[in-house]
Amino acid sequence: MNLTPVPLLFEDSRPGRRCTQFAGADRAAASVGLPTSELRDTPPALPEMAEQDLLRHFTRLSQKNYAISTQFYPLGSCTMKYNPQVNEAIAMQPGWAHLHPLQDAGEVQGALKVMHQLQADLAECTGLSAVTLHPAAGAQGELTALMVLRAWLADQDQPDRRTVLIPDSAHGTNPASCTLAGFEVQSLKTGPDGLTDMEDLKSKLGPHIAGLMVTNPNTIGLFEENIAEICRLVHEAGGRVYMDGANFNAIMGVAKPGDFGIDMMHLNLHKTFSTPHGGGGPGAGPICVTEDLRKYLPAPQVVEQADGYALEVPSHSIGRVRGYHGNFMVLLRAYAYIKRLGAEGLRRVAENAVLNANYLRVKLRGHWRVPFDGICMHEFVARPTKEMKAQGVHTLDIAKRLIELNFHPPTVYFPLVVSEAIMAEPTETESKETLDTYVEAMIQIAEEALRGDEALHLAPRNTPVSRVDEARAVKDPKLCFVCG
Amino acid sequence: MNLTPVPLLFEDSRPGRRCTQFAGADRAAASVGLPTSELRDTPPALPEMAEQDLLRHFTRLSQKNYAISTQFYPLGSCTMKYNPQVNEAIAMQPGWAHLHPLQDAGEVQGALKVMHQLQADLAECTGLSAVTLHPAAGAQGELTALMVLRAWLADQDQPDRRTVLIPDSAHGTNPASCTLAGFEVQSLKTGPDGLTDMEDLKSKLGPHIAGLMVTNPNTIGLFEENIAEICRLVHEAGGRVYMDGANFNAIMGVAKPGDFGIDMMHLNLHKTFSTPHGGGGPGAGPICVTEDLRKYLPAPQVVEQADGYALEVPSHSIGRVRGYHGNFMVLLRAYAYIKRLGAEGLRRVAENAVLNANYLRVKLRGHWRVPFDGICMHEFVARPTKEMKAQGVHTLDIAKRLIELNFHPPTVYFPLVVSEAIMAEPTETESKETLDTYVEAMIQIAEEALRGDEALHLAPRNTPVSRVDEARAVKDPKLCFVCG
Amino acid sequence: MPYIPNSDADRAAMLTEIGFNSVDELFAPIPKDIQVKGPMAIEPGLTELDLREHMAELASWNRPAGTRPCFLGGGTYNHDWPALVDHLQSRTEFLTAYTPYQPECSQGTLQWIYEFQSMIAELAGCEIANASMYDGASAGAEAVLMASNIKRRKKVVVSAGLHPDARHTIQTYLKHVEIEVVEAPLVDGVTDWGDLVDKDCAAVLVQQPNFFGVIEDLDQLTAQAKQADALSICSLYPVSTGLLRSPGKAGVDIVVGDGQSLGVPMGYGGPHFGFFATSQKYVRQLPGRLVGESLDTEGRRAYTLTFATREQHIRREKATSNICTNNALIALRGCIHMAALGPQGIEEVACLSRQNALALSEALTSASDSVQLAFPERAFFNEVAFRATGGDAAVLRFKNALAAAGIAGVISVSQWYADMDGVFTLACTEKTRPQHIERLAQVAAETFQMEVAL
Amino acid sequence: MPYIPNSDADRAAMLTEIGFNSVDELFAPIPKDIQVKGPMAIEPGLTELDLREHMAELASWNRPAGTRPCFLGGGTYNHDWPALVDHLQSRTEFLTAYTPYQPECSQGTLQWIYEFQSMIAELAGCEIANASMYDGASAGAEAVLMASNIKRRKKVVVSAGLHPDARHTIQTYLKHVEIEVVEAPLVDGVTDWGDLVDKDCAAVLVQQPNFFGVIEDLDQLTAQAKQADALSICSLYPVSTGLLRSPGKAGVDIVVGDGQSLGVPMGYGGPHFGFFATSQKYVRQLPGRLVGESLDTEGRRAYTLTFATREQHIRREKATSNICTNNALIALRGCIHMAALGPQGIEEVACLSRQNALALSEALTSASDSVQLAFPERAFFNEVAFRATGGDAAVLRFKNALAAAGIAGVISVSQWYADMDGVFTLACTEKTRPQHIERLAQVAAETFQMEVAL
Ligand SMILES: Cc1ncc(COP(=O)(O)O)c(C=O)c1O
Ligand SMILES: Cc1ncc(COP(=O)(O)O)c(C=O)c1O
Repeated sequence: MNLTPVPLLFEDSRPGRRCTQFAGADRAAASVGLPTSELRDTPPALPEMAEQDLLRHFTRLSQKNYAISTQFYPLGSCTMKYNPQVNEAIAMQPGWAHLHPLQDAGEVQGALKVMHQLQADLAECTGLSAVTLHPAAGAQGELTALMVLRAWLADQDQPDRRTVLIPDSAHGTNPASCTLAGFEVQSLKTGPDGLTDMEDLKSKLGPHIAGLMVTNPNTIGLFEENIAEICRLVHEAGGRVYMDGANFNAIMGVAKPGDFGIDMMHLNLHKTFSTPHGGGGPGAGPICVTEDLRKYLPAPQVVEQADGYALEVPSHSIGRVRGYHGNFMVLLRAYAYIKRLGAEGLRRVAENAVLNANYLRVKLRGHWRVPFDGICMHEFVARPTKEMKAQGVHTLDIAKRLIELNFHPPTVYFPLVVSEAIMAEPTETESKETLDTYVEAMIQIAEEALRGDEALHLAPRNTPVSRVDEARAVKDPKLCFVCG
Repeated sequence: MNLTPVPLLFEDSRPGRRCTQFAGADRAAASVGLPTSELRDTPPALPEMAEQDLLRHFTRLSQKNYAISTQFYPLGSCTMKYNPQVNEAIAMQPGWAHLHPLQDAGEVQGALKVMHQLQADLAECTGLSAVTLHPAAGAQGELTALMVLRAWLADQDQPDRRTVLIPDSAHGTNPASCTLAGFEVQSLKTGPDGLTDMEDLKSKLGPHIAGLMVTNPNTIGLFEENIAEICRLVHEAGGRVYMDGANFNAIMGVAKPGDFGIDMMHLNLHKTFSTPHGGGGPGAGPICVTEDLRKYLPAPQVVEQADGYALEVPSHSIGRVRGYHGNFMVLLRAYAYIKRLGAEGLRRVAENAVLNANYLRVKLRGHWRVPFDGICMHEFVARPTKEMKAQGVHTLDIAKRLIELNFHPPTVYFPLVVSEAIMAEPTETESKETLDTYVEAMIQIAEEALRGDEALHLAPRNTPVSRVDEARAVKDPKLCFVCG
Repeated sequence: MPYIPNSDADRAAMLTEIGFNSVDELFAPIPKDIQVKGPMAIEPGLTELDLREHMAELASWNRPAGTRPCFLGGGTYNHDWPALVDHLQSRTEFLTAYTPYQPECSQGTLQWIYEFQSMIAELAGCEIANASMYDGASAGAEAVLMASNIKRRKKVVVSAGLHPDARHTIQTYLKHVEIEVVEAPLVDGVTDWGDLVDKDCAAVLVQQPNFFGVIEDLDQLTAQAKQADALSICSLYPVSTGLLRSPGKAGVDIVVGDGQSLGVPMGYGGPHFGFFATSQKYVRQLPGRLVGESLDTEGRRAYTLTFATREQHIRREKATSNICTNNALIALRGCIHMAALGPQGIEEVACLSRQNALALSEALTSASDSVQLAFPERAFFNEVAFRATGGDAAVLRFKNALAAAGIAGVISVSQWYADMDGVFTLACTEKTRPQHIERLAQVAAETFQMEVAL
Repeated sequence: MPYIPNSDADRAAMLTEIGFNSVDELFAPIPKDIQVKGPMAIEPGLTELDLREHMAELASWNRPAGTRPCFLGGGTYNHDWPALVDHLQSRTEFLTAYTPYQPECSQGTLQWIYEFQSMIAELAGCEIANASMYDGASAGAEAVLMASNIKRRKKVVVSAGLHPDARHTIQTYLKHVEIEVVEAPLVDGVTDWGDLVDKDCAAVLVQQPNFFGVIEDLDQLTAQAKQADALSICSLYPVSTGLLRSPGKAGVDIVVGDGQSLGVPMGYGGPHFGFFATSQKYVRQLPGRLVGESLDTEGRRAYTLTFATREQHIRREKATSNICTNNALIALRGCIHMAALGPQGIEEVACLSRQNALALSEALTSASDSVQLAFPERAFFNEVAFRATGGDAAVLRFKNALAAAGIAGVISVSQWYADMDGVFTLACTEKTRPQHIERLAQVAAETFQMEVAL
């Protein structure tokens, strides 16, 4: 880590410094005929930096990050796997990067082929035959699917079915998407086994039910063993079942949601399919639905026609949820990923993801409390023991100490159904040795926690900054330089 | 800096781990017809690593380096300037990177055009009309030129002129190249003004003299003011003058060596012309010579003919000193650099390099001993004061303390004519602010040195390793893993 | 197996250590009857070499617009960016870190987002900006939703000059939360608000410059908003701020847009990034991630995600938006690009784009009497709407002739605006060259010549 | 000004601070009469965009061999490398650091060089290897120089099967230090030492496989060296060690070669990297940089440049070589590439290259009676020498026909070997595809068919 503070661009800015220049600009000539009311006096006060100083600025900033390429990064629910370099090299090729979205289909057959095949491959992976690549991320996939559900309900003359059941362990995007789609959320309890409480589910089904959103494997890392039954019940009640596929890494090639009764689901290509999303995105959240729902999918779909591939708007499309045709450059990488792995490789992903997670779980269960301690899928949730809590040790302390020990921490305080949750997802791209070092660190931390070691409260001490005052950031908001 | 040790590849190797694979290999089929005596039993014991672990390995190693992109790097005599990113992007294009050296000229006209124009531009920069781009680096340029000199002497029927005069401030490659070219070296004294001692020179000229190698500006950072006279004297004595052009950054566009009597010189494209040479190379050391020496240049030259550009072997060529046509991909970047800067930009390089060096010199002269304290060119040499030495502080300590303060140190203990030399070359690509931070650090260190601060002897303490036992590396040599 | 480090031996050792005999046992929680039987119907994997060659083959089926004279616009422009952007984005510490939840080991990401927010706010002329949205279209939808939440009103008026995709996105988003979207028509190329904006209205939205390249009157927009106590929203082509005023400075309440023009490859339409800027006072209604400055325990400046209580992971169904993953890595490109441009650079890009568009309009209207400016009274920026007297059929012929000449261009607008037969747009950037324009005019002269002859 | 951060204002401020009025004053030490008067005759600078377009234009004048079926060899082969190599090399902490003089802030470079040395030593079958040389040719010259220094003898015997550039380089290097270079001829494609190797001889050098692709007998080489108490030197195509024994294991004293085949773009011939491996006992005679393992003051493992007393910056005219800048950044590619291949990968590359060469020789000799193996009795590796009965004229026609078919291939050897009219070589790698070979054979059939008809 680079411990030296890096001034803000604005602080390093000096009048007259230049990086990118273009020849031939002439403000007077450009202004001819423009309404003076809309013309500005001085250009925007962007920072003025020289090229090499910019390179240093951002290079130095990069040295203040943990990343998959530098650290074990078991951020649960996020599937932080290796992002293949070859896909980056492919995506840089002008044949992809320089396609304009409004070029005629005849000029972009390669791109359409990629999308068409990806639709087919995702359909095969999920057992759901109709796929749209349109949504920009998982959350938008959820929203899109819920809109499809609205459209379907309307066509069933059931517009008043407005309640969507969501387990309390679900990711926040599920209920948030419901609201945006005009649904009301009713929460389902997680049973003592970490699975959806079937009695609770049954009691909540009824004619007001539009459907159910289920995450499978769920956010505790457990496979919903009753999933077929759950789907049957919801269908019987006249609803449809949506599966949040953020955790698809665990079951790819092993079980197909379409086979166990799922009607709709999204995939996070930026998780399961390894596309980079540095700093928080971009993603792609294709949704896969049963054939009867295909006609509602958003515009556009890629279809194969006599004269090649083409874009087509489904007959009853819910419309668009974004510009153009989806995050194509993300789709491209996911396509390349699938091509590289093939059917066998994709199944191996799941196998190794699950093995790695169980390896961690079993190695750590004697040291940490693992509330639902059966076989897990791709991730598992642990938490500090009572004895540790008695020493005043919180999950936050664990996370910070892990940082100090050179690991990116797991997801913490999620799912909400486990207090002080520590949710670790190693992914299949980590070696046994890396897992072992993590196990060692977690055992060390467990011992420190039992001792109430001060180190846990002071950590991290070897990072560019120590713990950050988040309250202050709200009380005295500084959200950008000029206004700060 | 990444302080965490990174195991050797071999230590992280595990049987069966794979990164790059190719389909269809069949050892039995491949072995058919091969002499069994030459077949090996088991493949070479290269490390076995997975792709993502390799990425981490090298990424983490990279975090243990200072580089131009992360630090001020005033390594004197090395012209560590910004290496433009655009040149890297250009060089990656398949139209350059995938050219085979034995393709017909008709298939590589773009490459030959680049080389032809570069020959012309370097001739224009140096005032020496005949250029070869062949040599792989500065030292090889020297050697090549000295062989040209041998060939010329032979043609003059003066084969016995075997002595080359070299100032004692010269870079080690100069005498080493002389030996390789079959010359004997006679050393010239540096006068009290830091320049070649004219009397010493005159006294050493004679019929045994093949020539003189002069570095201008010299390694003390001073322009040899008597250079025209020096050249005249050597010519009069029947010798030729070679200029080591490693320091050409200082005078580019300001003075042309051909104009002041130089017969031959090399340019370090990896210094003056900004091509990256991470870890110690690659370079390119074109030599520029007077027209009468053109016929001796090594193979090949690029010439323009009626039907395009072609490679040609000069009539009296000394032969080859390497494979193919030179370090083309380095030449390409140098060409792009010249194109980007143009005549005016190239001169600005020199102006700013000299300004930056003098800025440092004047700012530091009150704190450090600057033995030759006139106007310097692109670099200057300082050293600890007597008072500092009395405190037991050596230049090595200064260097190590600079590392601790986040600077790459200047070149130290060179040139040999200044004991405890600290030779700083800021280059033109550093901003005033960067120079100011360096001045501040050097003043702080000067104060510490006067106090005999312990910090100077302990430094650096914030690096992956502290001072390294170099004697041990020789006494108990471990030069590679398997044999270690 | 590609991308999986552990060997069979490693797997066996791990299984033994944790007391299992096979990986299959680990899938026991998945009922056998819903486990797949055979392998999936997906082709076998390729080696890296074979993959690269396969992808090169597919890429060769494309005819990228950006590597030849390109006059395509419609919200995505063939702008240039320095090599620095590609290089820095490729640094895996940026590329492969996720949302900076843990500030101590994410200061790199957090600081650049803070810088990004600051520069976006500057271009928008607003006090604050967020860490990015998916794209311009969805940012527009989020903006009207936010306005509706603030104003607690169920109607918005949207200019017909807004990019069709963005309009359609707004319609889709608002339909299910029962907000009425009223479209203000274009009259002679600019938005005519008429008396559509009333007290039921939460927001008024215009695009600057609009889909036809025409510069809208932002004072009209803010006046309309003010009289109805609605919020004004501008969907901004950010490059235009090199020459035109920042909407926030004109009093616009929310400024959104697509950042593609700021250093992002056209990439067949995505991922680009959306941006979202507004006033400090609306911070709690803002969608998306936000980075703020604070202090660490030792009083050092430190950046952190902030105002998370707006977001889905805390607020769940009451969140201001459902967005989680955003488009950070693309926003990083925007961040580096804006800093590389600086004030003078962005002015140069804006001026050149406009200068070239002027030259284009001149050249094309001189090339043939059958092509005229669609809105001769209006000022355009870098994109120009023309009308071919021969109607859409003539436009199609022109487009095909351009394609044959290796030029990418011509967006026929009647696919979205049924009453605009024969209208098409062409766009310029700093990459447009005089010889591109000449060539285009020549093709126009030839095509429309033939037309007359037909 | 590109690449110069300081503005005019900065410069003015700096000048004032140090007491000068103008930059010109700083050039006072350069006598006025030797300062240039006007600007140089070099074209004005281009913006980055213009530069990129200019370079793309020039690149379009080239027809790169590596992006189409390529059978060109002759020391440079169209091998593949993983994307990882390009990416990691582009990290500026590697790209823009120089020679690791300061070990504390150069452990990254030092460790990879140590790893590089170790892997090269493994492929070479030697105890030690250095940090890189310029290329294979100059490494060969340095090897014979080193041998001559060790043996204090003034003659070396070099196989005529050594790459012509390497042979010429040796001749050039040795001429001036008055070492005699004797060439051992090829007989039927392999080196015939005859009785050339005697007690005056410092070194015996062979290339494995040789320039004609033929596998040489290393036992012969070492036997020749042994009987004369000379050093044996092998110039090695490193990829061949995936299948063939490492020369060091055969007792060869010095193993050098060109590393282009280990992840380096052909790049019109450079920069590649040279490698240099030998026995520990010769360490003090070794040319070039060397990294060794040591400890720091706290007993931690640390790497450092070592045995610097061999080098020019210390030993000056008595140095073992004049090399200073080497080819580190390219060697880094080799380092990453070797690690990416691992034992199995290098075996795969070797096998595929050989398998493809077998298929090629089969296909070409079947295509026409007018083409035969030049050395039918000899075993080749990945490169094959053929003889066209029609002589060089026929070879030229074949080459041109291949070029017309988009295939890069055919090195006509008579330019270096005057007595070899009609002999040409073709090479394969793991990138050679059956359809490339088919197509080549087809062209051969057509060309040589015509021949017969002529
Ligand atoms: C379980 C789960 N559901 C949904 C999402 C939302 O996906 P996205 O962030 O791609 O919008 C996430 C991602 O964080 C998730 O972990
Ligand atoms: C003054 C001087 N001369 C010659 C050289 C040798 O050049 P190269 O390292 O390119 O062989 C150098 C470089 O270090 C140098 O500084």
